[in-house]
Amino acid sequence: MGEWIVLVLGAAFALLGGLGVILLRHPVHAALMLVQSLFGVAMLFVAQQAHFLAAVQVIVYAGAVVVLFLFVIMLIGVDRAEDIRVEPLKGQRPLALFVAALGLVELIAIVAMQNDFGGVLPKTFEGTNVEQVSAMVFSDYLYAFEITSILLVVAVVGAVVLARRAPRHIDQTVDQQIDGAP
Amino acid sequence: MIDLVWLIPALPLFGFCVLLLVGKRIGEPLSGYFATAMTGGSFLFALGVFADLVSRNGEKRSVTKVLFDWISVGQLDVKASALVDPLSITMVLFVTGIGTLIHLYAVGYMHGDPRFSQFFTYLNLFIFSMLMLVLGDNFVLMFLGWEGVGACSYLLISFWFEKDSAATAGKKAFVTNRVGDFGLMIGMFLLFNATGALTYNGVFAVAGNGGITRNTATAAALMLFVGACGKSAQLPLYVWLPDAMEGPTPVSALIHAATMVTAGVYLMMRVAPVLEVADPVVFTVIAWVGGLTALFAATIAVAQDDIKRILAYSTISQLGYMFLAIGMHANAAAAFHMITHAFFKALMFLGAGSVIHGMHHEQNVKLMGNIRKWMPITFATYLLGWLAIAGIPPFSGFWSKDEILLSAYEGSVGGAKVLWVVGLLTALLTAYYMSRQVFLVFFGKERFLHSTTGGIVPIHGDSHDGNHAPVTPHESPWQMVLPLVVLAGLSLTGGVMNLPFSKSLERLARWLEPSVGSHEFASTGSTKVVLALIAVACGIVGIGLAYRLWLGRPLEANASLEPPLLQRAYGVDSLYSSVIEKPGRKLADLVADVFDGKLIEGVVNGSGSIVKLVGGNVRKLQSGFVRNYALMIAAGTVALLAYALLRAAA
Amino acid sequence: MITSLPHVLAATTGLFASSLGLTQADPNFPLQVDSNAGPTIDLPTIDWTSTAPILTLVVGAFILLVASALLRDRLPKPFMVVGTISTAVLAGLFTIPLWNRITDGTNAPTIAGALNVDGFGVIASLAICSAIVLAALNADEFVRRERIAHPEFFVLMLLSGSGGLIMAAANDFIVLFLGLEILSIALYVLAGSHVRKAESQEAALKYFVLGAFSSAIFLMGIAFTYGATGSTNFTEIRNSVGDFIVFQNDAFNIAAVVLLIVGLGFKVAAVPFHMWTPDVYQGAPTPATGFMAAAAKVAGFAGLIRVLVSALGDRADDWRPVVWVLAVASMAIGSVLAVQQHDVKRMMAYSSISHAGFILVGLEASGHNPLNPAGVSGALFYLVAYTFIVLGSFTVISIVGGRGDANHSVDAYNGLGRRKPALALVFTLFLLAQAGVPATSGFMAKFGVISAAVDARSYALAIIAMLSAVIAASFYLRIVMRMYTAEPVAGVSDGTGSSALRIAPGAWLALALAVIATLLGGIVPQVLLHFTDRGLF
Amino acid sequence: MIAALVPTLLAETSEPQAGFPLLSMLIIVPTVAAVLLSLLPATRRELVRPIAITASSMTCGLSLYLFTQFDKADPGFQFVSKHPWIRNMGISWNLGVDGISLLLVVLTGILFPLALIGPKEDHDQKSYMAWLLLLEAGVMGVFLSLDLFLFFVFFEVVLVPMYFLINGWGHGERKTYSAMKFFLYTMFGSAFLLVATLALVYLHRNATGTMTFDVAELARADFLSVTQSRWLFAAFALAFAIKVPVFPLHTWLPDAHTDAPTAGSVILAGVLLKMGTYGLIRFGLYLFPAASSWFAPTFLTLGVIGIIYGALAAIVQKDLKRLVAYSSVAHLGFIVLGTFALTRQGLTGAVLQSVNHGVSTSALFLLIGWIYERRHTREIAALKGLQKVAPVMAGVFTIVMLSSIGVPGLNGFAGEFIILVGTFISRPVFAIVAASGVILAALYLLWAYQRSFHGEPDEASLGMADLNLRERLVMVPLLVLIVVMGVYPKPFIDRIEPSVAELLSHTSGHHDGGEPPLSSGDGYVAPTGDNKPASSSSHEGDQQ
Amino acid sequence: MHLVAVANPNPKAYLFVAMALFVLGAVGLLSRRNVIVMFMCVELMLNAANLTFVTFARMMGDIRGQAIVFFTMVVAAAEVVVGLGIIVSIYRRRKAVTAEEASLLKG
Repeated sequence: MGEWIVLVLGAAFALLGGLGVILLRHPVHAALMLVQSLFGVAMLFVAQQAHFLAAVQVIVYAGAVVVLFLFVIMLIGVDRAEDIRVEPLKGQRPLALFVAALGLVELIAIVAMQNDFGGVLPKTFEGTNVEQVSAMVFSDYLYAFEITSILLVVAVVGAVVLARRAPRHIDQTVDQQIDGAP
Repeated sequence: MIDLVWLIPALPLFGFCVLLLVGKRIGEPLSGYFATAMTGGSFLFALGVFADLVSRNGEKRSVTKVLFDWISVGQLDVKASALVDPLSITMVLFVTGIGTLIHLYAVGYMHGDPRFSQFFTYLNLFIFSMLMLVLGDNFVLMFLGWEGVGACSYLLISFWFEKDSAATAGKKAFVTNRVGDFGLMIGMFLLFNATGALTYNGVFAVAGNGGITRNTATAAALMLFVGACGKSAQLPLYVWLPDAMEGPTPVSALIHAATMVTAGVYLMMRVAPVLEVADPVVFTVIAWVGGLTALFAATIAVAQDDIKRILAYSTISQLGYMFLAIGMHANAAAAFHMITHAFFKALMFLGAGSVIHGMHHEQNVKLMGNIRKWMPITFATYLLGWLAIAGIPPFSGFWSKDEILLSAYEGSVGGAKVLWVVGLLTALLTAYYMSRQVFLVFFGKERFLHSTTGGIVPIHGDSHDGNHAPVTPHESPWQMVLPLVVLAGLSLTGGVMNLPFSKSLERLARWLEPSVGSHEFASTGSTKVVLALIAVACGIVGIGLAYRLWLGRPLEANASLEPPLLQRAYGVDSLYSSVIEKPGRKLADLVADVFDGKLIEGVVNGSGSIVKLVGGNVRKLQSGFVRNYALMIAAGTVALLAYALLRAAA
Repeated sequence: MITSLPHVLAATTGLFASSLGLTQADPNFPLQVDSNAGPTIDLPTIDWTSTAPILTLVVGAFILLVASALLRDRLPKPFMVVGTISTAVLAGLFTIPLWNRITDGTNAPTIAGALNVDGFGVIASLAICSAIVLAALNADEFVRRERIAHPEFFVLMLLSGSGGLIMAAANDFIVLFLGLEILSIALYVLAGSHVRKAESQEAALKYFVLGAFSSAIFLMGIAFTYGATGSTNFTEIRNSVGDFIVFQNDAFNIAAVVLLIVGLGFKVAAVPFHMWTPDVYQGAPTPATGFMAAAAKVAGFAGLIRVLVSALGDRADDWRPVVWVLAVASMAIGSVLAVQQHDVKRMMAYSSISHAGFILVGLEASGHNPLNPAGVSGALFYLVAYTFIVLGSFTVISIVGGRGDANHSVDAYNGLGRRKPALALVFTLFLLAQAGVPATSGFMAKFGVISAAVDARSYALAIIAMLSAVIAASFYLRIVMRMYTAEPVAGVSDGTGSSALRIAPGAWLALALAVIATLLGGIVPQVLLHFTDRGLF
Repeated sequence: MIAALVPTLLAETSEPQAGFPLLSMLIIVPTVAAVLLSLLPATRRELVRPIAITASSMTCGLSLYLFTQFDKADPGFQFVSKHPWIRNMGISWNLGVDGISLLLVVLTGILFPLALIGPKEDHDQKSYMAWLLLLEAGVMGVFLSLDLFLFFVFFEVVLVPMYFLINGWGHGERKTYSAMKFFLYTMFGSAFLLVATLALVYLHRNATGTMTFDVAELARADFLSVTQSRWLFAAFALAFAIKVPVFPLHTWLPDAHTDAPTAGSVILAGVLLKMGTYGLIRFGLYLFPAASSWFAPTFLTLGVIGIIYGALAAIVQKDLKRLVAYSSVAHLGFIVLGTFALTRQGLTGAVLQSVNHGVSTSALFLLIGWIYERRHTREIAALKGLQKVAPVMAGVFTIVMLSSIGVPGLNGFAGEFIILVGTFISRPVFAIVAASGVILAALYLLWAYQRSFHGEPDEASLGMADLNLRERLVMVPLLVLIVVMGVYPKPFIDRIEPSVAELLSHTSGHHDGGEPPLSSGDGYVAPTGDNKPASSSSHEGDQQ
Repeated sequence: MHLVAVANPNPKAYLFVAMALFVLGAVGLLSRRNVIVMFMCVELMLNAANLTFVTFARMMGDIRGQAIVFFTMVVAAAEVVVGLGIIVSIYRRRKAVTAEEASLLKG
């Protein structure tokens, strides 16, 4: 019964948060709703005994990632609220809704068609969740873990390349630069 | 001597090659004499071969001489080989004989022409082709000659290609002949298909032992006859011959009177064994086509003003006689008339040429008159030719025409008697229009004299000296006169070849019998005499009529005798033009512009356009808006998920 | 980055040590876990050899990054390019022992089943390394000219390449996904690296948004697969006989497959997941486009083939129709739209979509029962051939593009045959190769996939492929025609202004390599076929 | 599931071949020369022509040597040169020549030097010559290949130089369009050719276990079902029909011809079209005997339509080259007719006529090219009275024209006649209709000749020069061939016929039920009796 | 058995939530114009996938599903870094953050 409650709450958090993300016109509000949604998902993690992940979800996701979002939103101006009633692309929204609705129906149908599991856990985990996860990460997924480092390096280098303020002469025209170059 | 038969065509071929390569350097008149010598030499060899053949007895008078394999694929085995037999050697003799004379004549006639040597190049090639036509022992070699003479005819008719009319006439001759050739080819194929052979002997051997069904034989015979109609200018393919008169006169004499046009007759005689197997209706067809052509052309001839056109229609008419004879199974009579006709018609053409030459290329008989005063020899020889064609005894034409009429009278084909009457009528008309021509040209007033200058102002063609000052008619040089005299002699005496008085005097018929078969006349002597008298009477009536009308009264009074319908030759040319040429052109336009240009090209280019069109529309999806792209991805995903559901359900 | 650096450095040290044969890799190095504190972590043995090429690229990238950061102005001009090329070549050399394993028949999944360096992986790796070499040669002059962040461009290329190598060798969905992300994220940045060009940034944005979207779908696909098979490991998935499987209704399994196809189909630019391609190709700096076209295509297909054939080969009947449709749509749409283009880079983008269709033909051919190795072999050959052709083409395009990387209208090629006959001839070769004219590797590539399709009796697909090649030929020829017969347009192709062409030695070298590869692939294809025939099986 | 591939040997140990690799040289010499030319520095332009002419003359000499060394008694492939190329696919460098290809090879050898020398020097000789030589290598390869893969490669390779020749050196505003059309049209056909080739090879492998592209081996085994062989034949035939071109796939030809440079037209008409007819015989008939007899009525009909249609369209053409192009459609109709008559005569005639048409039409295109060089127009209406100012040209034109019309004694007749005989034996109705095309041929050619050569020359024609020495010398070999092949075709027929007979005896072994069997060995059927339906009934003979 | 079923929800329920979240994210991506919000929507989708992993992990009693989520989070973080970097870079030039403003390239 307890799980039911967590489930309903978590789902409500997650889905309402998601709705908020797509419906609130102000990006800052959207970001906050994203936090709510992520928190809801974290609750669902907890409900499924993924405690470590729930923690990471809150700390990394809601903590770091959304902060990053907010930071950028602030950087480029909070006042840029979007009028979500305006849709410049003709037919985009109805089509999107149609496609999404169809997709949802399909996905639900696909899941619903499966055997009923009855909520029984066939196996239980040994040890603490963190231990379990770490054992997995450092055994089966050791290589994956190693290469996440590459991913992060790429992200950092990429961010540097993209966000680095260009040297002043970059505002010159191309030809000027080339002519002026030694 | 027979072994040397290949030298007969080889000499003109050699002449052709030499003239082709160095003719221009040899120049005038040497190239002309050279060509004449080649043809003459070939005539001499022919005489030798003839003598050899005569010295053999009947069975051995057919000799095949193989030179090399020509076209040989599987059963199709065509050799370059000559069949020396009475028919072929007879043809060879008169082709080379008359050919030599006309070569000589041409040396004079073509004097001063800038393409003098070229003319003789063509003439020699023509002689070679004609010899291949008659000497070949198989249909294909005959076809080689057949097409070769056609090509030479084309080249020679359009010899003066600067004139559009000459160029057109040459083309017309070739194309019309091709229609006939089509028939000839089909005929050949039918025979080959039925017999597996293309040699005469091979085909006839199968035909002789019943190897060809009647239907095949009939079809083959009719198709071959189509070919003959084309070459020999019979209805309905005769239209090219009158136009062919655009060629130099020696060409008209040689090709379009004496030799080439008789090829059709030769062909029908040659394939006699096949005709025998065929349904008799074939003979009826041949006889009627021949008879009708004879009459038809004769009626046109009465209203023509061009001296050569009159002769041209006359030629068509006379060729009609020959086919009439073949239709009546009288091959020897046809051959007889073919030879005598070659004599007198060549004579008349050459005479006409002489007149034209003397008149500085004036051809309208209405603008002539009293030429006998200026060109006595030409006049004298022309007279002989006239009497011969008019059927006045004892000139050669009388004998041969009489035999044809006799065969028609006795003939067994449907409507033979009618054809006999047609023949008589034609004889009358022939006498009439030839007399008209003679009277207009040689008698009466000198209508050509220009009132102020006292001479002729050349109206067209080249005057030899390029000087347009008035000139007067003159007799031709000896090179032209000599052949006239020789041919006049032959026209006078040609009948000797085949006199009907006794079997032994029917030399030609007996000579040709191994090749073309025999034909016994049933009529008794008295019937023959009566018939001959009727024919002669027709001739005399014709001459008399012409005398009354054309010498006895002013020309203007005779306008009604030349109705426009006849002058326009019944309008057949324009009929053909509107029935065949114009729709043909329309069809060609339709094919090229509409069908090819629009339909097929439309499909081809259309497929390109469709690609562009589709591309243009699909391209609009690529709107540049990232959310549209995402939508596309989403839609694709949803579609694939639907596939997943459907496939799982299935 | 901070957390990961020690691992990498440790790994790097180990790599060098092992590759020099100095020390034996310690299986438990470096993370020994106290057995009292929970379950024992059974650290897998690190098979350094199998990961050596990947590590080489990464380490090379780090060295270059650090060196350039520390010694920025003191480094000789060609340092970056030489370093990049050496790294890539070294990485390529490290595949030799891997190939020896394959010939010995001793290759097997290693590092806890994370990697499986089979023939397919080796060849795809080599193709990506080649792509790095050629793209670097081309980029050297370009980045200097266009003032693009110089060291980072090369570093990102190397890192992106390492992602591609990971995908090529992956034997686990997570490894594959991470490889994909490494590759993609680096490519997003490369696409946007021309920071002064709005087009470049727009390209990066579009690529990123759509890439992230498709990654999410791909991840969901992995989740479904995990749910369906109970594993993310290809070997286990292949061997799963049902005892793991949670969901047994086929709809779920097929849904997993199609979601994976969407994610990877996006990467290889298959219709209808192709929409980013033209915009990104056009907007990205040309050398980056060339690299993207080659490396992303190879890596994407490596992933696709790994997933569909290695892991989900048993489900071939489910995915084959999907691949069929994608192949046909890609070939048709790619060809038809390319005809419409006026921008050469855009045209090449559509052409690359069409090529993706062709490679999918090979994949479709392999998806018959029993699995047809010829299809994979054909696709692999195609990928290798395409790598050289497309990089050669983009090298020419970046030369013609001139200053500002702007001169990409087809008009720019007018009269190139007279201005730069050698360049025009080389480009002609590449275009003809793309059109599939014999004596070029492009022909053998098409031949390979068509042959496989026919072998699998996919006649209709084979014919559609060949017909779309006909349409495609028309736009390749259009460029060729412009080079040789059209009149130059003032300022665009008359040799003045930005159309004045300078060809750097590096670009010549790149062209020469691409030409040699293209011709050899067409004339002595058996050399490459010998390798590709050992693709996956 | 994971099938281990049998490891294949990479080592290319070529089997030792005795003697001089004559056939390979025919391909290698022009290729090497082409490469040499393209590498030639721009400063040595004066070497371009000598190199090109030497190379093509060498090839010509080799091909003539081949002709003399060819054993006419041997119907099989001679001078076979076989080296494995891509072993695991059974692909090899497999060249050989038999009676069917011999003459085409020789024709190629002869025409190329003439096409190189014939036209006046154009700009940028270097790449022009290089492309031409490459083209020669490709064409040689097509005629010599006994390996389907190799054949396809050469078949495709040929497109490229031709495309460049038309596009780069062609005349006319639409040359780009024409070149593109040529390329795409042919490629369209190749699409089906490649797929069918592969299908054939794989079906063969599935049946016999050996993967091979060797034509002889594929033909030997009898492994195709009726349906399979029909489909495959249809695909092969489509590719070749486009190349021939067979109506209604011909519309690329007039465009390509009109806009190609003279040498291009010469080669296009002379040998490129023959790749189609050759393909139909070598691959269509040889590989799919039963299917080809099943399809024969279709092709006969198309051939006959082509004959009439091409001729009709030619009549109203205003451009001399277009006219000759449409005449080619008609002439190739004859070749198709002969091929699908499936008789010894028909096939022999088809091969012979391929050569004949090559000779005559090349000569025509050269002549038209020279007219164009002098007058810068090919509009019939713009030309007049050329015969008077250029009698030698007119004479040569006349001979060539008569040959094209099919006047006996010249080459055109021999081929046409044999074809018609061969067709009449098996399909009289088609032969009859086809023969009527002979009439039209005379019409359009003579009419065009009359309009451009006859009459008084107009202003523009007056100054026109006659053929110069070079041009005359170029014409000599063609004229000699025209006459020799017309007067004494035996040496040629003798070399063709055994191979044709062999082919037919091969095909007669295969036919599916319900079809009229092919005439075996010899087309002629009834030596003793007239068991053929008479002509009246033979008209219905083919309607069934 | 029945009671247990009532006591604990069927794990499929989590899946339904995940699916809904996934589609929600997709809808947002398709219909929001602000690029930053679009990124947030991608995060929603990734979270949906994570939830799916965790759910399956639990259903199978297999910890790997959870380990995977760990990596996914790293990926998400990396993506966000670069994505925001791109936005910043664009914003520097054009002061624009709606997706429609980036439409120079099309056709």
